[in-house]
Amino acid sequence: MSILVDKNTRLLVQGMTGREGEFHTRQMVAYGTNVVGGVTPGKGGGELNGIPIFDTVAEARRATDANATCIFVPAKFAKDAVVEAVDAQIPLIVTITEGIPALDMVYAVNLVRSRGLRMIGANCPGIITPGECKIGILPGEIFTSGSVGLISRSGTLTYEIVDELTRAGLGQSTCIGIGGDPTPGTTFIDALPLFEADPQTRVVVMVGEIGGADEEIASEYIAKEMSKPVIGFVSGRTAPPGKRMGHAGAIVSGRSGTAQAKVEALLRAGVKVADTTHDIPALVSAALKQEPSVH
Amino acid sequence: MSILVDKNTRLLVQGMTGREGEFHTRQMVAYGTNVVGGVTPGKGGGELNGIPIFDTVAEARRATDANATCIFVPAKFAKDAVVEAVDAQIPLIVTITEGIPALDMVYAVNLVRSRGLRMIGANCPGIITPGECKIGILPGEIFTSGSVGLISRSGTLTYEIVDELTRAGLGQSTCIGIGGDPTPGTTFIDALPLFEADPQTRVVVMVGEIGGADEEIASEYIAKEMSKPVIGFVSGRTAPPGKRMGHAGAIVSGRSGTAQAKVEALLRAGVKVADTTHDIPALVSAALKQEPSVH
Amino acid sequence: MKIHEYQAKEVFGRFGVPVPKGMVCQTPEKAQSYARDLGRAVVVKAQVHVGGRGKAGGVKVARTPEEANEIASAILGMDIKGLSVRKVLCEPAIDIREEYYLGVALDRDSQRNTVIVSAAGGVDIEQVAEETPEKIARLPIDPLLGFQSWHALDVAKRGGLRSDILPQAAKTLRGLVAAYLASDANMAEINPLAVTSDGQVVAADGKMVIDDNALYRQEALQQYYEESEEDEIEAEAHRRGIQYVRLDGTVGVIGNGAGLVMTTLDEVSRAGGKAANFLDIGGGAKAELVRNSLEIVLMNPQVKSVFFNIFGGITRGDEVARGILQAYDELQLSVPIVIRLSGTMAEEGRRLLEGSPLIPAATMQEAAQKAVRLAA
Amino acid sequence: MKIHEYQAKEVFGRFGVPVPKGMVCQTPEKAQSYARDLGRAVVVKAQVHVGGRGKAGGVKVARTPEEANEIASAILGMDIKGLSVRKVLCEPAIDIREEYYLGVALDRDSQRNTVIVSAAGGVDIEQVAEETPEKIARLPIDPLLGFQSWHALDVAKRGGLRSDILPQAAKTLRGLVAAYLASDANMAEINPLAVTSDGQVVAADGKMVIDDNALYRQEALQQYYEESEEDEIEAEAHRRGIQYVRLDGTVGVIGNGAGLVMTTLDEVSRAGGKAANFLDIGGGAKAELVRNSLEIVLMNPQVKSVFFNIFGGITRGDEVARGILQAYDELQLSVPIVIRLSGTMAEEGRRLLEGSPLIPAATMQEAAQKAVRLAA
Repeated sequence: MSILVDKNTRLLVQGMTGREGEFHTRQMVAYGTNVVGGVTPGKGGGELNGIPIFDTVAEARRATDANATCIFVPAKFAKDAVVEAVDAQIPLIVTITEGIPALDMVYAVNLVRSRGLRMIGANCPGIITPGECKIGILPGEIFTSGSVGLISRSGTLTYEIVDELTRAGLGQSTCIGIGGDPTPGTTFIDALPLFEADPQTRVVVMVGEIGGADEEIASEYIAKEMSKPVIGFVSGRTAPPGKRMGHAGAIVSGRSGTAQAKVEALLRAGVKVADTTHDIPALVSAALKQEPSVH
Repeated sequence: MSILVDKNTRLLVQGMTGREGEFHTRQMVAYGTNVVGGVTPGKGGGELNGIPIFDTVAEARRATDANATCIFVPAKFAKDAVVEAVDAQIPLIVTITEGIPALDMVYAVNLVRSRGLRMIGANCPGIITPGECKIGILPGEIFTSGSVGLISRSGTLTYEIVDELTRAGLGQSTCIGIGGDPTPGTTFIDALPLFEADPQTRVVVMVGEIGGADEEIASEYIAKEMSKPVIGFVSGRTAPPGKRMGHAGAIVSGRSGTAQAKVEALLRAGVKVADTTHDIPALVSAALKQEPSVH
Repeated sequence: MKIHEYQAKEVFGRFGVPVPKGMVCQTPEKAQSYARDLGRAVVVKAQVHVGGRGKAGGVKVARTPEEANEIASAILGMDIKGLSVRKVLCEPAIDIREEYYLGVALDRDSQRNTVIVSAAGGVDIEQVAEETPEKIARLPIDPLLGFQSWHALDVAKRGGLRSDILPQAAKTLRGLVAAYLASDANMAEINPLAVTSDGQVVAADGKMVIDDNALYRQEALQQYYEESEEDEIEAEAHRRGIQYVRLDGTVGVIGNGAGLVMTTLDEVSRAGGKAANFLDIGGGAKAELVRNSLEIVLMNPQVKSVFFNIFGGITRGDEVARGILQAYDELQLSVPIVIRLSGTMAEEGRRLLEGSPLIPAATMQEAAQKAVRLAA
Repeated sequence: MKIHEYQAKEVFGRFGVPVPKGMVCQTPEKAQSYARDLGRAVVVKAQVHVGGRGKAGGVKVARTPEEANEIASAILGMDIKGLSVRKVLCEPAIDIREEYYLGVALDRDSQRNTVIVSAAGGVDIEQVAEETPEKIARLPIDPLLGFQSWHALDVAKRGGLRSDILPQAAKTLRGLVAAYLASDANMAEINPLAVTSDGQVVAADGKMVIDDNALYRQEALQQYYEESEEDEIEAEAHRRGIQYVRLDGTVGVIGNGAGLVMTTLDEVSRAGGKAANFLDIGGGAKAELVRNSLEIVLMNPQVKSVFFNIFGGITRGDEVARGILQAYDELQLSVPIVIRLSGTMAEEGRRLLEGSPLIPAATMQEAAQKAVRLAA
């Protein structure tokens, strides 16, 4: 078991014929992801690396019965790409594109939620269930199957942590990069219940950063609802207020969104918070040992 | 029992301070409807005939916990009134206003449905559960409580039929005027399942007219799903094609929407169709006698 | 409100639909000079609010300016299904390689505006829908999302349009839908959308029906209104704000509520007669409106008797009675009037009418029989 | 992107928000002539991208044209929290009866643009939110419905605004939200919305922050860009398309991925040092970008050592190594560089760097310690 993606995932790639889209589609296929089609308006009927191209998501869905889509289209067209995927009722929409205007994503995220669908991202590395399915740009080779669920607001930091976990023999159930935008389609509290319900996942690693109150909201949820142990990490402890640290969402505004407040909230919720990424594997191992065998 | 409205209905009136709104609010109160508030922007804080006025539906709902609204605002503002009611999550929206642009109602009806709410109308006389609650402009005095459920696309024709039913000693559970617009918020097949499920209703009278295919669609539903007897009537048998007969929705276009096609569809579904309104009470009585005591 | 082909094309053109550069002509001379300026064959088309003008001889190609004059002469003033042709539209004759159908209309079943595309254009789309439904693609527009680029592409492709024409057709379709929405239309169609021998698409015909309820906010289209009226009595009723439809029988019908009036027409028919009109005085009518309504009905010389059918809900029987009596005072009434009054204040109404020449009836059915007998 | 008060008011005014008729002045003479033409008291306000200018003496009332000259002289060139004042906004001084707060901002928790209204205007709204949250009304805008008249009325009323001011305030609020949405803002506020002694509302101050990601479609606002830059190195980095934030330490930091770079700053701090900047080369960086990044970091004279932290996913270790070597060839490098390369092609990268003066480190933590020691 795992969450959201697995061997049964049938993926479309919107923007597959672009440079990024083509490169990462090849990587996904190489990883074993079942990419059933690409969508590029005006190029329908053709194919690329053996994958059929369709003019619209609706057409692609009718032809392939896809149940997920990965969006690589330029920021300018990303909102429309999401709306098109929603319109075709694709249950899982993974938006990799970064630099999308915030108002576009506010619209898209609210639309996705209103239709009972799910989006991961935008501005995210994607999602992977090691050995089964990878959607996005994550470097597949560092992941290995196991019992650690991971949710992270950061891409490279995720790779850093996963690399350490894998080296320590701690495989992963599913890893989700929720992305660095201010209004991500999937937030921590959207993902935590899925890990809680997933039999394969025995411990969850949650990688936060400055900005917003996602970690604080997640802390409340963890304290109330999570029986599985959660290990936390928050980056940006030394970031000054008012400065956007790369991610559109990584900014301390006034008194809110500091790393300190997040760490405190997590600690209050019983989360073990790592000081450096290097400490995470040990905390995970300890949590796995203490984990009660029966709930 | 009854459907949609009863003694627990707490009604708002949007446009209560207009001429029509004020007159019919008084009639509704006189009938026993629990009118808990009126909404007129800019007149909030005041009251009319002892009923408090609010500036917005949201404010009115917070203050009164209303669960239904009746819209009397002019056609120009009717779409906004419906959207405002949807936004305040009023579960039942009864739109009396006639002459609303079709595109406005297409938007409103789709919005209402997408939010899981219900609208009756527009361009309708309203809904009544005799002795409990009347919403709209129906003349309350001709209705009496009983076991006949009635759904009708026409107002005055409903009164005509109800008057005959009441005189024949055949009271009504709930009567719904779904209105004469091309895209009504509640169609026959929206209302039929409610009557089927309502213990008080033992027979349903369905009053159709030319235009559209609501009666044909309802016929399919009746044949498949209705265990209770249905009596039908269709007006406009002599209406020529291409002429709009008063109601925006009452028009035979090309080969579709004729009274004849509707009557045939109803007959095929096992509905007894009355030739004149005068025959309806006898058909209802007969159906009540033949009605199996156990399903 | 139906608008003419040339008017629909004016609107379509504003929304990016490719339309021929034509000219509306009210005289043969104008048609001739248009053809002369153009310097090539022209098509001359009758502008009437009715289908089948082609079969009736209302559409012809002229190879020379003189021929354009002759054809326009023949078509102007022609009677097509009872309507007199007052204008022709002259356009460059085009070399058509293929004909497609593009349309959008309010679909009552899906409760959405629905786009319809077919590669089988140039013929009656209802017939195509009936005989070869697989040749038609539909797409109901979600009003919360709008009609987007992918919708246009998807429905055009499903409609079987050639792939090299798809981008042009999809763009045209978006223009058509934009025109439809911005104009508060109930129906807009391009049939055919012609593909010329050099691979360009152009709207060879255009139709649009505007929602009467929305005319108040369609200032640009109101100018088309006058031309849309085909019946003088209907035009007059409209000016007075009365819902009136002229029919071809002899019993004038007046009632309150569309459904009741329609049923009244049916009752007249059951009694062996034929109604001369539909007239709904609506809810809560005052005496003045009743008087006006009677006047409108009697403008039709075919009317031999009048049948008033009132079931009072909001409408009060006494108010209706007063209106009829007022009409008696002011108008020269020579036709017999049968009246059936029920519901609110009906008794008071009946009392007011006592002693007048009005013929009372207890039920709709009885009244219908009396009115039909009197009209015979 | 932050824009100035006068710029925000220009935008607000276009959307129907009542704003004072002011003038931006870059010289005391211009301020004097504005005051002379106005013929009454004026307020002179420093235009800087920082809060608290009032307390810092950047806002003053002048009763005469001469006084306006003196005050403008004093404010122009003033240093407010490290920023130099280059423009003042002169406006008619107004007689304020009440001060309200109107604002709209992207609220991350509700994932919606959220309108905020309070009768407690004129002070820091965050402080009001903390100390007397009951004085603040919020309304998250459903993007599928938009911000409608009833929303404005409802939130203004809940915010405690006086009922006689409600219609004006609601209209102003709709204008503010329209300006916000049309400008792709993240935040827009009027604080205070002044109610004058004659009962009119006017935006006495205005703030707006524009979403950098949307600047490409905000042509009218791009002219404000130049003025929004406060740091030369940040401006240069932006021109080169590099994500760079200047900080006040001594260890230059370059990494790939925002989260990793932030963590790198934290590691520098844990090792007892302080980072001189944030610089994210993003995913899949080519050698050229690496070279440019190093150049940008070294523009800051405070930098005493550089810490490269690369975890290769899409970014390839060999490409990064080539970039650094290129920089070595082209730039005069005098500061020590510590590099930690992991992930994709890291070994190849490390091999390329062998023999160069770069200091390798096996982990982030080890690299941080080395870089901090070298910067000491």
